[in-house]
Amino acid sequence: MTETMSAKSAGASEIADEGVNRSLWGDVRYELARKPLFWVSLMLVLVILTMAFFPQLWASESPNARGACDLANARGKPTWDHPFGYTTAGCDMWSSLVWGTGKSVILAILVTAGTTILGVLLGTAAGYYGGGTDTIISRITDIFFGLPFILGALVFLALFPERNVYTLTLVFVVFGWTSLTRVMRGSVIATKQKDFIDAARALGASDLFIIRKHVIANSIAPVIVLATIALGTYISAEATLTFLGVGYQRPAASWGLLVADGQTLALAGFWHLLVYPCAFIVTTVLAFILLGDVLRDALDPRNR
Amino acid sequence: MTDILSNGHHRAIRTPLDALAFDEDAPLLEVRDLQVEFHTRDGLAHAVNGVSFVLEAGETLGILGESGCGKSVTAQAIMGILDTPPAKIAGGEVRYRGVDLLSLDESVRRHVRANRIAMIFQDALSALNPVFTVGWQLGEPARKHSGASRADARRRAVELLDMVGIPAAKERVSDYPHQFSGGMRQRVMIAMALALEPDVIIADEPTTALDVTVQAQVMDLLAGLQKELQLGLVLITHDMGVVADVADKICVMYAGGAVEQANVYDIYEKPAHPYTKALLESIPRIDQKGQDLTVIKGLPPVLTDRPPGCSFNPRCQYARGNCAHDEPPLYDVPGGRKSACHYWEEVLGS
Amino acid sequence: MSTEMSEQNSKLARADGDVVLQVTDVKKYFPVKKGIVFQRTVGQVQAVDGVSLELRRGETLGVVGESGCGKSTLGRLLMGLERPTSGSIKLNGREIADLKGPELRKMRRNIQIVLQDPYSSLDPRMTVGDIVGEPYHVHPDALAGRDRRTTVQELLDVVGLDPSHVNRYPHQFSGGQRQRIGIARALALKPEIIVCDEPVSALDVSVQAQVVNLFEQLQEEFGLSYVFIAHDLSVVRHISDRVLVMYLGKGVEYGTEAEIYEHPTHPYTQALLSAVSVPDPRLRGHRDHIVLEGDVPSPVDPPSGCRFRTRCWKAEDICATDEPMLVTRDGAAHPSACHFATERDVVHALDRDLRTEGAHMFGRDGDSTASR
Amino acid sequence: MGRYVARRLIQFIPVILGTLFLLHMLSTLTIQIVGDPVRALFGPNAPPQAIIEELQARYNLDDPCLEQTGNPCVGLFVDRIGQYASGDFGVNFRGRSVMEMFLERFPVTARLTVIALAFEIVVGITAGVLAGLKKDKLIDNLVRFTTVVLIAFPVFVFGSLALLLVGLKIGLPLRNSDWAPEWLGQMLNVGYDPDYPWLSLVLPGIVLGAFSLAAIARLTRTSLIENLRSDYVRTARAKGLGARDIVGVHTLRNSLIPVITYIGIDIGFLLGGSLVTEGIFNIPGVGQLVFLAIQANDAPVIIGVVTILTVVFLVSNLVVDILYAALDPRIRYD
Repeated sequence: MTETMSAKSAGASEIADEGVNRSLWGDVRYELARKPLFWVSLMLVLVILTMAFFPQLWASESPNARGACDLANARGKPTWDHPFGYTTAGCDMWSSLVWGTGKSVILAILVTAGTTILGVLLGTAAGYYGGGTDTIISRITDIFFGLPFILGALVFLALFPERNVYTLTLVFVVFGWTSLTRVMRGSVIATKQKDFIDAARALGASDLFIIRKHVIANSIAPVIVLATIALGTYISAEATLTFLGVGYQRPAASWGLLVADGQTLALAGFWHLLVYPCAFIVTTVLAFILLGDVLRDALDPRNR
Repeated sequence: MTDILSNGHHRAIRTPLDALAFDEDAPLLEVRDLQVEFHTRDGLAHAVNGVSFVLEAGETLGILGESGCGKSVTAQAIMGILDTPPAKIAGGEVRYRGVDLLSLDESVRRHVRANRIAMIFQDALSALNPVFTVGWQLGEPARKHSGASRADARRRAVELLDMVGIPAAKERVSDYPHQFSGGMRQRVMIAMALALEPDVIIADEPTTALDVTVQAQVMDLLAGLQKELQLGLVLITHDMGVVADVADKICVMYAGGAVEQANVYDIYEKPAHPYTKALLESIPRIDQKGQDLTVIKGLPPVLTDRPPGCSFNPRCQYARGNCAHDEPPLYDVPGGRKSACHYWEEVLGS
Repeated sequence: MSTEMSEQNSKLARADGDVVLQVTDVKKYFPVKKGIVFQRTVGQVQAVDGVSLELRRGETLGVVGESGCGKSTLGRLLMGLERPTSGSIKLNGREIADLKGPELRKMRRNIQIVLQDPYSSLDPRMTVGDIVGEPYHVHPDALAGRDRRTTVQELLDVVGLDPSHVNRYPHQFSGGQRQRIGIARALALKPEIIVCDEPVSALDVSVQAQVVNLFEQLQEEFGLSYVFIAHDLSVVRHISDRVLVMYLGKGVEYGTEAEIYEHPTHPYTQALLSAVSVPDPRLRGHRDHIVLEGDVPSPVDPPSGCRFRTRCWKAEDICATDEPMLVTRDGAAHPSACHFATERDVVHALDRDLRTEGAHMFGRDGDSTASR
Repeated sequence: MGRYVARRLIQFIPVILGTLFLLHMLSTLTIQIVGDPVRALFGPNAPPQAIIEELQARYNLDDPCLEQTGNPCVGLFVDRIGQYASGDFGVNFRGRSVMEMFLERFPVTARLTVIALAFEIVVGITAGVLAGLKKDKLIDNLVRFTTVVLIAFPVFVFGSLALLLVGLKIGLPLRNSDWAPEWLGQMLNVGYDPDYPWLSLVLPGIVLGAFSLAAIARLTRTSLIENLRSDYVRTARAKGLGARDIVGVHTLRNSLIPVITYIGIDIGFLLGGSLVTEGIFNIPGVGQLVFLAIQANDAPVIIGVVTILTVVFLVSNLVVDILYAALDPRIRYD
């Protein structure tokens, strides 16, 4: 369809593609809309986001409310009224999980926002300006990359006496910015070699103009894909660190803590204490990874 | 050089080829009404739509056309290396010494490749495997098809490099493709095609990626080897100059079909198809100045949406009413030529 | 023959126009850096090494050479995309090599560029209207905002595109049409000079002529001057009034189109021209045929003296020690950088009264293969 | 090749120093901000000042620069590098050498990592190749689905479920039965058994390697598909090679190049994951040492072990890089 345009003086026959006037993002939207997997993962993500920001929509009673939990119900197995059973603290498992969503998801969103901003800024600077700027940023990236995420995060979180969403975000961003920076840098270098950058420079456009109008828009796609997937992996990392004892602290109701509680008791037959929190974590991570995957397929120009 | 090529022990090994009844009196290569289709998102594309030609030993056939006209697909269909799917050979015959290759089983057909028909690709850098040495890749056909030992295969590789004029072949045989210059890499490609002494070479834009002076070196080498070894050469290109220099006969392709076939002198002197004529008038010549370039208006059609009738009719200055619905057959033109134009007489006479 | 003469006369008349672009001994060296931890400069790629040229109003200057000869770097220098290592580039008498900031931007309104690759030279995320209108964003003083849309549509019409397609995206156009969009963008600021870097080499044969003709038509209409950089010698001959041949960063021969093509004196020019095939099989074996040996040497460590001597069949001892300057020597009408510059016709058939029956001979009897 | 290795070795020095400095600087900064871990250890019932000072001296925490927030404490770092070079990575709160404890437990962790690596490489590459060869067929969809799901499982979730469902529900009956061979039961053990130093680590090894297995399978698949489309594969077909040579010789080696790079990064992931796996399966390895130190608030052990693991990670990355060059001549002749 792309080759069938008409040109007045070139005299090509007018072929019926009138009305088909899509931008590249329009193409992506069209590609996505045809994929059932996109709709499934998008729905899941939307459900998870509403749970994170408006838990009362999904479970009317917060487990933190007065009298919401009763130790008499501790570890209570699923019943018809409470199909998810009760936690070790005697709270309803369903509402604990729903109200715990925010803890994980908001952290992951903050971390993703932070790493994406840092990654886009540093990656663009390194890739566009090259030379000394690139050497400095790339060497610093290498050094941060030398410290494996979980190990690095562990050291600092272990030293923090109080761990909340802010300290966790800070540590995650410190150890998480490198991969997005590397991807952005590579993408910017590829974009920079395109002739339209030279064309804009030849017009006399300033670096800032070129970066704003051309470079970022044409380099951001792989970063968006990676950031979506990273959002899922940050949820997983938070749960892991909490499980290890360096993430959220009790009495916060976070998924990682629920799994840690359930892990030993599941062996004693209280399987619901382990399986439900695990299911929540896995579904959430899966939703973001699937969405990222579908986006990658749609954004990849090789698939056109 | 002939010495190297006549040490026939490579062919002593029994291959599935020995079971085929090659008729040495039949044409070396004969393509009849070849049809190739591609299934694409936008529908069925007739990439090759009834191409026929005959090639004899020692002859050079130039297939001339613009990008997307189906010339490369034709070559790959003859070689049997099209990706199927999405491609599908929908009809026709490809006969090598009388044997229809399209009817052969893949396990047999693969022995025809390299042993009898070999191919040279345009971009030698990507056509050579980056992680193996040039010697290893050159020796591979001998090892796999003739059971040569590693040492023999390497010796053979050195001979081949020597033959295509690569200096210090003994040392360079253990270099990797990226260590060669563009022209040298194309020589390696040619050496690889000659490895098993084929009778037919299909060269797909062999010099397009090269600089002019290197282009001349490589074309000289190819033409020299072709003459010396009496190969049948199919030269696929968009460059009308290159074909004029080396081809004996020419097949012009447009939108998947062969629109004109003739002897090289006739076709340049008096084209019998409006497309050929327009092409010749649209390119500037180095030995002339001041000629006006004829513009072929518009664009070649999209293969999934070819105009009815003659596919050139929307761009043709000779087009009449019937061109838009009657698809022209390949008319016989005096002098053993063919033209797919209803008004070939008029074109020829103008 | 007589038409040739009158052709030449008309060219000379045109060539009398004032000089709009004057390049003197311009050099561009790129450092070669090596190092494990800290990079240090170990050598220099002498991409452009002392090139001089003149472009007159309304004239087309062709720059030819093979890949790596520095012609594209020269184009980038003219555009101010690279800063010259040394030398001078004067636009209408003003030195542009040391312009900065607003002055440099102002200068750019006079000199624009058309790039080779029709696919990567247009931002795929912008509409055609935005692309062609971008110059006015960069130079807001060039045109009032309310006039922009109509001006953009006029520009599209000028280059032969349907003005109603302003809201389409580049990927909806063919290669030739995209090149027209690039030309419209270059025209937007009404420049005097357009530097064309391989503008038709990515196009199909049948589309190439459309674009070449458009260039010629625009030149006539707007009095443009072109620097036309290309490796296709036939196209350069067709469009150029004057030609510079480059080899390994140096200009080796410089003259009018007729001087270069009909009377080449530098061995490299001769080899280059003889390597170009002519679409006429009757000339087969009847043209002078020079085949060079070996490859182009590395621009990091070019040969001493004459850079072409390692592949030249005429080379003598002096070529290794004395660098031949690009000057007009005795017995020649135009500058050539060869100690032994002599004329040799390589584009035409050797025997002028070519007989048709002779054309059927196979092979190339006229070979005079170069040897060292 | 020799020059490439030498260059890589020299490049290694600033990276390892930089990473260690980063570790040092961030931990110093944290101590400067939140107070030193000795005080934190005792909580509200602080012992006499003299004891605290003695402890601080023992853990190198008495440097005055630790009081000045923002001071990078370069002097302290130089001292530490000297200690690291002589194999001294500090002592725990009971005075045992961290290096000693590390070496004692390292063989177990090394075995666990080797099992995980072997599992992920063999199964991952096989699955990736099968999927890549049969693109869009049943097997491909199966591999793609399984791997996405595997990636979504955090190690501790997968470990906890494996422990419950496999180790307990399947493994225990097997170990208690008369008919099942001993090795089968041990392979599905819930914990580490020193009598079966390899077998009893199989289940935790699989858990540890599962995530990377999925990543390797996907990477192999993508790069195989890409290589199968490349021009040199077309050349190989034009040479009349059979499918086995085309895939086995011409594409596999090229496709493994990105996989090798991934394995380098993956070692860091495995070391982090071993903390979780060893904690869940109660394996007396380095990970468990950290796991226990976290619970005991023993900061010097955490810092010491993580430092050693970082060095291990960087060294294995170096080895992977050299391996990479062996596979790809374009790199080594750069």
